[in-house]
Amino acid sequence: MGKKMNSYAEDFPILKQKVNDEQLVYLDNAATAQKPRAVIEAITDYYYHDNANVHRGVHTLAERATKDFEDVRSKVAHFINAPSKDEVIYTKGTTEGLNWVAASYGQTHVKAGDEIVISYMEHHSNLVPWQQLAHRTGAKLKYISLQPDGQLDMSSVRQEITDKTAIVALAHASNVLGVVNPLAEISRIAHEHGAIMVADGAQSTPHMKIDVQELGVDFFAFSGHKLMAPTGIGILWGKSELLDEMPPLEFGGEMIDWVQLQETTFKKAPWKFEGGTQNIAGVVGLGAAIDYLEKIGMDNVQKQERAVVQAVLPELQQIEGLTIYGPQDAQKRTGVISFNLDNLHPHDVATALDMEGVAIRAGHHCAQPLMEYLNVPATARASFYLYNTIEDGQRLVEAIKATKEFFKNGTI
Amino acid sequence: MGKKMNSYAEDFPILKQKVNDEQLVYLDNAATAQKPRAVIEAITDYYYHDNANVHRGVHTLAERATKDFEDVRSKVAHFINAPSKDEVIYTKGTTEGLNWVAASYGQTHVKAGDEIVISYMEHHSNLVPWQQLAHRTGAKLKYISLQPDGQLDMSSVRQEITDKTAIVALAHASNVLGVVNPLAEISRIAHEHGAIMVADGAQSTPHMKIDVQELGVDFFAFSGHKLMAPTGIGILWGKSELLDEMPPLEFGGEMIDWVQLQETTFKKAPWKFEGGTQNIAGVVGLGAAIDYLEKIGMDNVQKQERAVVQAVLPELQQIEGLTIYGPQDAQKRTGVISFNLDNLHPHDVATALDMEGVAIRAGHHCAQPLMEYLNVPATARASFYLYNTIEDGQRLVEAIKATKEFFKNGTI
Amino acid sequence: MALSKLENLYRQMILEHATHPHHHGSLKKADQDIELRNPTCGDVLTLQVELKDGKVADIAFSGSGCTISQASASMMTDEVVGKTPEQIGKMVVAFSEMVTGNESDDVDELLGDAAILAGVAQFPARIKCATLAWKAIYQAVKADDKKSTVGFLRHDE
Amino acid sequence: MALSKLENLYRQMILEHATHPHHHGSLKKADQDIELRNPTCGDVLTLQVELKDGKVADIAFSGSGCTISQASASMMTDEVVGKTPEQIGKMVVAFSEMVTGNESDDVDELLGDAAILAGVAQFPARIKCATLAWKAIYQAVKADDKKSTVGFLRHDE
Ligand SMILES: Cc1ncc(COP(=O)(O)O)c(C=O)c1O
Ligand SMILES: Cc1ncc(COP(=O)(O)O)c(C=O)c1O
Repeated sequence: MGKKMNSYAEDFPILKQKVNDEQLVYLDNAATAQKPRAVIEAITDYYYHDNANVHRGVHTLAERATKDFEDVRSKVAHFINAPSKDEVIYTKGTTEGLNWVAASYGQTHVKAGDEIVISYMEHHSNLVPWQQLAHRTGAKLKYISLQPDGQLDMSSVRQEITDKTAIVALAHASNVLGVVNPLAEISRIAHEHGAIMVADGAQSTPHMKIDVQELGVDFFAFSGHKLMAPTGIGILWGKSELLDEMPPLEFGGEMIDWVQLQETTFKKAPWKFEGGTQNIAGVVGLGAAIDYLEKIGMDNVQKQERAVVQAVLPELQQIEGLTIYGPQDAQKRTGVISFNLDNLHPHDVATALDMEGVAIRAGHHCAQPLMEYLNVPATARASFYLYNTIEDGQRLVEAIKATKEFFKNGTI
Repeated sequence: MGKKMNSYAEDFPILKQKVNDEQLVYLDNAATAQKPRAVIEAITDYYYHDNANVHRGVHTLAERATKDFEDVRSKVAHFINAPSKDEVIYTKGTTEGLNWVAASYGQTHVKAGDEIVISYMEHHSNLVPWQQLAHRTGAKLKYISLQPDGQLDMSSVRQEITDKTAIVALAHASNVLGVVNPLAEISRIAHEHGAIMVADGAQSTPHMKIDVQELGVDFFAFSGHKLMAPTGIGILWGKSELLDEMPPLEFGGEMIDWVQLQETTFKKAPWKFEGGTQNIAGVVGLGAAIDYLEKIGMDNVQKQERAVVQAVLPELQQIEGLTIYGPQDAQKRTGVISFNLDNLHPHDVATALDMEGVAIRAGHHCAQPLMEYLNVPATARASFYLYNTIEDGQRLVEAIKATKEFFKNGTI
Repeated sequence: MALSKLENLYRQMILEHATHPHHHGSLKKADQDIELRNPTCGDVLTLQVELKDGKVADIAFSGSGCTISQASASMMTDEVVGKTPEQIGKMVVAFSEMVTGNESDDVDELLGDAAILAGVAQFPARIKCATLAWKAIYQAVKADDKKSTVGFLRHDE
Repeated sequence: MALSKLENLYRQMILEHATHPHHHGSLKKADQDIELRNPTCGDVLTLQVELKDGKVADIAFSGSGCTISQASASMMTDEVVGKTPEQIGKMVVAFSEMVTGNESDDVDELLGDAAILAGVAQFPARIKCATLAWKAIYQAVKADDKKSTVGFLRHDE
């Protein structure tokens, strides 16, 4: 493997900058991804040439915008192997998608005494909506435990999912532990018990080939912004039988079929969920991001990231006093690596790394129950994407070593 | 007044194109506005230099993005003269903002027997949320009637708003009739009866100086995309006393204070309403749009549009067989002009105008009850914005005359 | 002037059908009664069909709509009388393909006068106007058909 | 190397306060007991205050947090003992201004050792860490104050 493994970084103008006088190494991809030139230009092209409101228009710009908008729906369906584009709903992001499932499907299908099963590794966006749904309906919220290396404990899966279970909701990939959960198997278990399976695809969709049919899930949500697409756009996919049963949540605009003074009928899915003017430029950008990723191939994206992790992980493991959370075997991980250094607070570590030009995140990563479970107040987290190289990983390792050195005279 | 009245069109690159071999005249601004170069460049600058997720980050990019994101909140507060930036909530658009008021404030404050008062001119986005809230709570939805010229009938206002009224929700400006409603006066009446006043500012905010305190309203919603800002971003402003009482609707991400396994506490407003990663680039673009408009001055924006309408309206009024809805006096109108030509269907008119390069809209404009009230299946609508000139109005007039001529041998 | 291009859409025969639609009104005795709307433009179409010996014996439509939707409805009613559901299915597919720009060689034969609506393909915003009546007849004669294979029938916009 | 800039933030005295914080622990008898969190980074701070004759007589803090938040808490507790709520109010404002880059001439006099945290102004992401303890003491001694005029106290982020 050559040193300059890839030239993808060339496609991301933001990476060519200095931060605190050092060349930027962006390793906060689990929070949000950078955008390739092709995505940014798709947005500007849209605003410079085609911008108009969709669906309602007879004129030429409106027709162009509508075509773009609906074509991307087909593109997304293909990207996640959805059986139909009519199952692809535009949202603001993963959080909105999961909340909609809880507020619409959940509110109309979950009753007192039912159980909702999630895990200790969930992001708040796949936890609080279910917790609040449980409060509202009188259902019980149960947690699947983790193995010591951070993987889901399958015996706990089998124990927590029972005939009382109405909904199982799990991250496809963790935003802290770097593990991928075996959703196909868990979907089968959920379905055996008559429960539906909701997947939080925020951390998996950007990094691996998604096939919602193979995963066997009933709902799958993800965010554009973590996938090199613009902010403010995401996707909720759901099986059409379930979408058909679900009441809409936001009323007005193109989601409407016919409005009378005291009664309204709604369109079918997906449109019935899309109230108001949508993030049209965001949709266009999402289409461009999918094009960019599919040209490379999601399998190659995954290979590229794995190669970097395989090079970096052993070096991190050799740093004395560095605790790495999740599996220690690079084969079992995504590009998300959470860690703590000595008894330094991760916030101090992140500031030190920022001084070295290395952008990582520190905190609870919107997973406070997981922090409690791991018994740490917070962790530092480096997360890699396609455009990161082994050299970037090297920079991380060096910066951590320098930080250790800087603080060696001790703090808390 | 010279012929080339303004050079604002120079700032909007999209306008420099041919459509069906004719120079484009974009008169579909009530649906969505075009973006000045400054807004598009603010978005690209953001993606090329600063893109990061907000609030959670320690590193430099995250800090820059967070600062941009929160600075725009202050900018918006100033733009609408809100007492505090903490009352400014980011939404997807007007529709989402109004739905949130209905689902959060409405759901917790309206009870069976209460009355919700709207008008016959409301956009579906300010109608269906209240209609559905009425269904859910057992409240009654009542309609304020209109005068023959399309203005709100103030005696009907006084009649419909009673001590049973919990919520009055009205458009500040109509998207069909081109009228501006006297919200300050109606707010007083609503408050006298103990009701709160919700304003749909989608069609007013882009075109006139907004002062939420002077209007005396309790909630005010608008969309960025009609205001030269990007799609997928809008604002809900509400009085802090009311926001404090309202439960959040979308759970996850930065809206959270502390999450435990079975309990969660939320941040204060506005953050408690902003679940998940927000449309950060959209917010940045909104800031740039406000800067652009404030540099010109909202009073000048209004003057400019009024001058065009004053020149165009009399010429339209002289076309035989052209029915113009709403006030016939240009002084009483915004730049929205709805019309029908002979017994031509507005869809046919819009197609004909599109062939002439003139982009207008045809249909029910998401106001089906208003169409019924006016007893028309649909209307054509031309709507002007800052960058439109008197020549653009001339092109509209000529195109309508040509259309009349083309179809003179009769259709339906 | 640019309006000359309009003649591709508003051919003389189309204007005539729109001004004096055929089969306009209602039936005394209908086996199928369907109301369809095009929410985008406020069009409403009511279609009534009488079936005899497995064929369309009589048909009537009413409602309001633009020139294209009225003319298309008028032409459609002319062409489907005496046809079986299977034949109509084929016609609907051919019409759908034609107005989305995929005209096959046998449209004249299959669609008769309605083939003149091929010009709609150049006006994408108007495709929905042209197809409303065909969508209605398709539903009227194949009301049990769940997932249609005809593209425009699945797109609710 | 770029870490040298870190010394602006992590001055020796700050590291010492963080490693060996003053007033760390709890009080037997407290008039005010406040728990504040910095949700962004998971910091928790518990502050106990004993008031006598309108002045802070004793104080203690506990919880977990980063170097900056621990050091700031330790320094704050040193400085407020013996002060009235009014004096503390002024100190909090001065501190808030200082760490957001508006250092006034009398910070040394007002804030004592805590003035060394002025370096935080160059690290905007860390301002919240530095202010947590000051936010807590402000609430502890002015708990009835609804709308604070101190900028960082109103921003919940
Ligand atoms: C008066 C009025 N209210 C509400 C809306 C809805 O705005 P949006 O689609 O941006 O949510 C519109 C725009 O279509 C409008 O004109
Ligand atoms: C696992 C996981 N789920 C959900 C989310 C929420 O995504 P968003 O903030 O885009 O709604 C995130 C990202 O923060 C995540 O990592």
